[in-house]
Amino acid sequence: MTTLWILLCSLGILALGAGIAAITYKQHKTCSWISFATVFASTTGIIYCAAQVFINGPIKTAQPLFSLPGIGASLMITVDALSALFLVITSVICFCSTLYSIHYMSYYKGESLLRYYPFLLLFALGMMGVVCVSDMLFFFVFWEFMTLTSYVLVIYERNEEINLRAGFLYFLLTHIGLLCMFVAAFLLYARVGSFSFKEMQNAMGMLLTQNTALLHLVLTLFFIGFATKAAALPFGAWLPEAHPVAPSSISAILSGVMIKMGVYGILRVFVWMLPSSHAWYIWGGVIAIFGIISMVIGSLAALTQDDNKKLIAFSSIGQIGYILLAVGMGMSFLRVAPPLAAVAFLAALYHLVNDAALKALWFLNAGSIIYRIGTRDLNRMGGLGTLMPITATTGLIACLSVAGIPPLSSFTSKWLIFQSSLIGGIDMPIYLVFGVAAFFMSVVTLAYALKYMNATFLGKSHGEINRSLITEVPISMKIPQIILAVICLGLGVLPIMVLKVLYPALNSLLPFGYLPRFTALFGSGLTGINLSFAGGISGMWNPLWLIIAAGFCFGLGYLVFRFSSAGGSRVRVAETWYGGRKHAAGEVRYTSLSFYVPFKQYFAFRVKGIDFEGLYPKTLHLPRMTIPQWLRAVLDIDHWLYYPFASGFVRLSQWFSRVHVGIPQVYILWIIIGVIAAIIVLFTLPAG
Amino acid sequence: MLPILVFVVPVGFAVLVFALGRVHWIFREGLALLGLVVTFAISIAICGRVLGGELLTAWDRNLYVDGLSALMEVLGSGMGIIIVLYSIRYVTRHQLGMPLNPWRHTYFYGLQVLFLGMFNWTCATNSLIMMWVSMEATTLSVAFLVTFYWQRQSMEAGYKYLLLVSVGVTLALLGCVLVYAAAIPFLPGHNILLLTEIGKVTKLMPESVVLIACAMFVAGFGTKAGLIPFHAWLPDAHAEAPVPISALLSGIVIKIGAYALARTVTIFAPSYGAVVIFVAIMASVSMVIGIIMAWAQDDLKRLLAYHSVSQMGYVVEGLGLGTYLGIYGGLFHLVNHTIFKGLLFLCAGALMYATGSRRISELGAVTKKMPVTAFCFFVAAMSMGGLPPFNGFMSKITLFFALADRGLLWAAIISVIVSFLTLACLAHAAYKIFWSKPAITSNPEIVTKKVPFLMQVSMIVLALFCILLGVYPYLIYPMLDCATKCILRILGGA
Amino acid sequence: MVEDIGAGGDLIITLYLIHFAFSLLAAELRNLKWSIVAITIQSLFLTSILATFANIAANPSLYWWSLTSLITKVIIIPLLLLLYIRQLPTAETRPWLGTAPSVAAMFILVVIFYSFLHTNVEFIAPTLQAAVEPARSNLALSLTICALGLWVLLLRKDAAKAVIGLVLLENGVHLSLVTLAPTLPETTIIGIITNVIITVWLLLYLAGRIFQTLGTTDTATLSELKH
Amino acid sequence: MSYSHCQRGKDMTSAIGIGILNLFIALGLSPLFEGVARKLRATVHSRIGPPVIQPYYDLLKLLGKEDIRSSSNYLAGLAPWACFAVVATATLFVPIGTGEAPFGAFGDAILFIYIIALAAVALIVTAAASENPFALIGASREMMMHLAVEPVLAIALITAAINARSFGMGDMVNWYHFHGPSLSMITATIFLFLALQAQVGKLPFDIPEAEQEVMGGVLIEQSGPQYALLMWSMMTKQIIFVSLFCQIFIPWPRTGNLAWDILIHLAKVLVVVLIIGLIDVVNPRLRIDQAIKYYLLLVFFSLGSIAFAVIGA
Repeated sequence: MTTLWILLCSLGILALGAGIAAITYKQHKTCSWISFATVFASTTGIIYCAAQVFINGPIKTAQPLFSLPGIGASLMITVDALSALFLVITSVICFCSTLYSIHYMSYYKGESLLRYYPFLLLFALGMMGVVCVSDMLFFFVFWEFMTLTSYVLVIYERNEEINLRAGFLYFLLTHIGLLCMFVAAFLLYARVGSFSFKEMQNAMGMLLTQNTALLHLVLTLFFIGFATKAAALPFGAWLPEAHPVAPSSISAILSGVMIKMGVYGILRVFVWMLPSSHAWYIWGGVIAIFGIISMVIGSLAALTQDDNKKLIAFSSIGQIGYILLAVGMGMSFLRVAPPLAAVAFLAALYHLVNDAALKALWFLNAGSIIYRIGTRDLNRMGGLGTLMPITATTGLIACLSVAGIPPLSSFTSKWLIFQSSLIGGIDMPIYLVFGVAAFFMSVVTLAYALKYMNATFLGKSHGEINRSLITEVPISMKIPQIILAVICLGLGVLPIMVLKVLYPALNSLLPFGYLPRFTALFGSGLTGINLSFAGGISGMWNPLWLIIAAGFCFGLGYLVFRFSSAGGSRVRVAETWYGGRKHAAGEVRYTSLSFYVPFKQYFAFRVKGIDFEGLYPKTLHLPRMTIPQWLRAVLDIDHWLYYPFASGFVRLSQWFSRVHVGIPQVYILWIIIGVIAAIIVLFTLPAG
Repeated sequence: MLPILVFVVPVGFAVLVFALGRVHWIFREGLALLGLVVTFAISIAICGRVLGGELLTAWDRNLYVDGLSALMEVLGSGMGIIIVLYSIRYVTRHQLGMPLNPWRHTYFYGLQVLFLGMFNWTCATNSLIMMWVSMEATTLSVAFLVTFYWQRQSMEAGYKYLLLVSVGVTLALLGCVLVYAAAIPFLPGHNILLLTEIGKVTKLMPESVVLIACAMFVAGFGTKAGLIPFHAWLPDAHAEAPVPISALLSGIVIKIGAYALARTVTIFAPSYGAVVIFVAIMASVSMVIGIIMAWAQDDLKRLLAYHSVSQMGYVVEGLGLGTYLGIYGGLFHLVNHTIFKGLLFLCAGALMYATGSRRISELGAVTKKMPVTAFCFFVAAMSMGGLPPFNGFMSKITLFFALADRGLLWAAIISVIVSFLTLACLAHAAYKIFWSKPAITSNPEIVTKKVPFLMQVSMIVLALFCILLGVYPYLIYPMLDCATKCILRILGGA
Repeated sequence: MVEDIGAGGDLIITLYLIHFAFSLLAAELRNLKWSIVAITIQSLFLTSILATFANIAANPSLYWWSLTSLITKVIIIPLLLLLYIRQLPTAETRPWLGTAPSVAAMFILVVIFYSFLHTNVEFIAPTLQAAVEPARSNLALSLTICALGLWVLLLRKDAAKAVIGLVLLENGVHLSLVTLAPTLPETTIIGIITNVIITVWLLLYLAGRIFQTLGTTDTATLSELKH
Repeated sequence: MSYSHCQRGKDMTSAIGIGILNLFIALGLSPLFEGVARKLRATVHSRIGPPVIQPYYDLLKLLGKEDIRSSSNYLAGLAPWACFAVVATATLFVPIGTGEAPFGAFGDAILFIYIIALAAVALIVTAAASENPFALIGASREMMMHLAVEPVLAIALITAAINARSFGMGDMVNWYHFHGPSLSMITATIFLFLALQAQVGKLPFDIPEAEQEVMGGVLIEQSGPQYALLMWSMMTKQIIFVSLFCQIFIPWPRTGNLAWDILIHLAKVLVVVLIIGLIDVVNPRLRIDQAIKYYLLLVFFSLGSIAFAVIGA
């Protein structure tokens, strides 16, 4: 019970902090630090609760905190290991983002913090609420809460019209998705008359036996909703527009946590809620297909971007593709080969965690660049590595992590995905193709990661950049990046530990009896994985020994260096050599535009006047939030009601007051007339 | 004894002031204030005893103090104290470019005290004719206060005030005579004049006479109360009199009319339904036309004056209903109007003191310089607009209910609409004065003087009362209840 | 007013007629001094009417009434008027209506008003006694004189003339008291009359000040405060 | 498969020993093979050519030379070193002569591919960190070659893995060794051989370094010990790929004896290197887009090998 209270407190303090922040938004520092303190407190609380959950099993509210008996909805808090996992991700990343914001927000001069910190905290609260509740209606409530607050944060820079448009696209699509989910929920609700997850589960069971078509309709609607939020293409068209325009600290949360909520929803509904049936198989295939689409298009589109945040945004789509692929595989394999399924699910969760960490890191990194350079255009950067070494290092770590370079994070997850897809693909060849595609895309991932790296930190600086002015970002912006970088490294170096944490989450997700023993899957090693599906070990991966070996080889290299310096070799920094010519710095540059041109052209084509680059439309036509003329006319009450009325009234009153001619005799006349009138009225009025 | 003291004491003090006023300011301001404080103390004592449930009578029941009288007396003398407090700095130091004239200030304070005396007499007396006499006396005693500045406009205003009110009130005298004459056959000689007695025999009187008398009363006392169309003197007098006197006029003087109506017309209400409707009509007309005219005003004081016309409509409407709820609401609104309208006028005075202008178009964006005034103004404005949690809301809501209860839905609706219009008008004015840049920027720096402490104190006291009565109406409930019961008792006697 | 009334009736009727005539004169005379004289005489006859009623109705208190009115209305008010008239121009400022039309209109109006009242006096007569002669005609007359006063107040621009109109009005009311409320205590009468005196005095003082400031007694010019 | 199991993780000492042996062979003998290739080129050009151990001399000379860098970026100093270290690490995950890679118990084919990728990353970072536009052009090309070629290697290994039902190098080797030639493996072998040329960066696919166009591309700013390390790692890479090819896709003949196996292996490697050198000599350089097109086609066809593997052929 106490744990529950700690949880509730750490959620409540966010709301409180939002209130205080809203009051003190005028004082930049106070507001920022209060918000940070709030998030810090809640983060500690959440982590404690999560630990409790992982050790002592799920937290449940005995009786609903608040209930609408009329419609059978009640606010039940249930935090199982899966929720706990998401809670931890959310709180940690929000913590980093808030800490980052303290200095970062000074970049937005003209804007009011009132539209930032309160909404940031409420946004975090909303996301935590989404994973905590076990009632569909309140799930939607928090979901909408999350969406609206994030919408406000996305359009933080209200003055640029493009931002508003992107925000509107986000608003529109997510709400269409929400609508679909609402319809689906009501279809289920119609069966059981309650919104609680358990009842929904029963409703699905009923549909499974009675009306399969309806069940698939429901699942389709749910999938559309969650896929929209998870930004799985083609539903995720909002993401590449919304992420770049939001402040980087927000982009970090959006792509680090919020889109993962879609995955959470899919896991909840399609795995946890949907009873064991052939529907798993079918929908696993569907989800995997959408995953592969997002992966391919997202990665290839990221390759073509010259806006650093847009590049990262597309990369999130690609990584979401990996996660969905894994989830889909898991669902497909679940009934035929539980070990494969378990590995796939664990891979999905693992990749989710990795991607959360590294995307947050990457966006913060991009934010630091924007903070210093003031532009998002990769063509206008370059050569910052020498000026901002720490940022460059964190950037490098982010890039290598997303590319899945061992021993950094997301190698293990990708490795697991390949293993399960390729080995599982022997029986379901479609996944073999998917696995190869995933493999290919991971190379593409490496390509765009390096493009970011080269265009930002390496190469020659753009002519506009005044290198003498640019220094390392403030410490409060460095620390979150370092924290996240360390997390990325740790997630990669200790796969067994991470898997041991993810295992209970998966256990809480799957029906009983579907999850093999941990050691049966990953062997009994503490440092390395010996992956084995039922028959024989099919893969080994031991970061510790890799590091030892690499260290040894570095030692060899060091010896060579010693040898060379013993041989009288000295280091000297000289001018860049342009084949004998002299060029001013920044005059001769290899811009990000030129990277991989021949390769990109294979994925660029033109359909009906729309340019596709990397299989994705180059310029998405953003809708404008427009009100039809007649509606505007109707809504403009001032125009047709107030102004005429007021002016008419004033004219009337002026006309009336002209009666006061000022001559005493006239006033006496009034009195006399008044008396006569009074008498007449009195005698004409009905008595009694 | 108290009923006599309550008006004899101020008269005595007035005489003292007149006698010694020129010697030293102590004998003007000091004596006046002292006199009012004493009077206030007496009225409080009276009030206490009346609430105790006894009726104070003297001079063979020619003086008869019941809850209503007590209420009016407390209200009058209390308001008087605040106004004198305000005047001390406003009138004495704020010369409007005139040489300091001890005689003038002497009679300024002397007449105020005298007026209070007459007012208390009006409230204390029980004789129909004497009530008329004392009322005329109050009219006269205020006349030279209106013309205080002796400039063209002030004299004009004073002339109109004197002439119109005298004529109107003379009509009321006719009404009194008629009622008196009609009461002769049914009452023993020495009782004929007593309102309390007349109230008992209204049924027996010939209807035509009663109706004509009622018309006369409404015309006469309505002139005093500033009901449309007898209000012509009111805006001029309010606008041109010195600010404390404006507050006095719309705070107390016009309330005498309402009081007289409550005493005279109300006693016919139960037996003659036509009277009720007639009064409701008159009141509605007043509130509607008053608010309409207020919208056109650029002169702040004139605007407030028209608002007084409109607000008196509420008071009279409530009193005319003759039901408990109606009379209660009317009296409550009477008290509230005294407070918030007085406060508004004092705020206008502070503005004039600080900026030397009372034209809304010349004022603007003075909130920074005079926050207290702004605060008070808004409190009063919202109170008059009938916004919770201010006192105006309490009384207005009561009135609406009373009207609806009595079946006069149209009147209720009109009252609600007018209440909204009032709020809108005041919000408009307040916005122009306190926030927007002045429409006519004569000089960049509008605020030239600082509002003195005494003036601020008196304003703040009233503002506090606005809020206090709003959030804790029970503070005044017993007095109102007692007063209402008294009126109803007279009616019940009928 | 031709039908027969009881003892002393004719005397009263004559007094009424003279009183009424002088009221008309007071209203119509253009020279203020003369109209003051007229109003004085009118008040004198009011006093005499009071005395006569005291005699007829054998109501001694009415003697006191006549005495007070003699002192106040015949002596004090005219004195006040004359006192302040001295600072003012003796010639009255042009009224709204010229002399001839004014006289004609007033005469017609008065006659109609009087006859109307006299025929259905019951309508306003609160008691039966008030509906019989001479009270009947007295009531009609007094109200007519009130109307006359109002007429003067309405149509005369001159400040002093307005005062005279007010006095006429008060006299009318006073006259009505004789029959309506003969039992009215002396104190109230004194109170009423004191009020009248003070009103008159204040008005005259104001008129004087206004004349000093504006150089005219034309109250129609007092129309700066409008709208 | 069972064979490899009983051997895997048997004893750490043998693993480390073989590992050191691998390192010695790969690092120590790679210049020799390079020298042989040069000799071959010379003979084809009908020149005498440098002595076979000329590459050793080159390395020594470079190590003694001054290290001129064009950027103060610390990555510029770190990356070549990292490149060398990574390539050296990679040698521990390929079987050279043995039935099992020395560190086969700690990483499988996928890891190996990623490590090779990391080597490419190191090279690209080296190029980009030397803020030279030519170097960046080279880096871009290097990445593109990687994009195009890596899948072929991957697909070949995946084919083997599918056949062996395991990604362990040893498992693949042993499976093919015992199972004997199979259609899928042969197709994979052919495609991998076609990819080998680009993997080791020889004509017609030495596009990233193309001296005539971009003056050494990625290596333009490199000099002294850094250049030496890069050269050395490239030669080593060549040996690694060739021995991977020989060991997994041509695992015969094999005696149980370690020394013999290594000798046989080296012989096979020599042959393959000579073939590569021959192709290198007689071919002109392709344009990058031609190369990409060529390899993307290769990728699509090589999917066939997987298909064969799935149907068990």
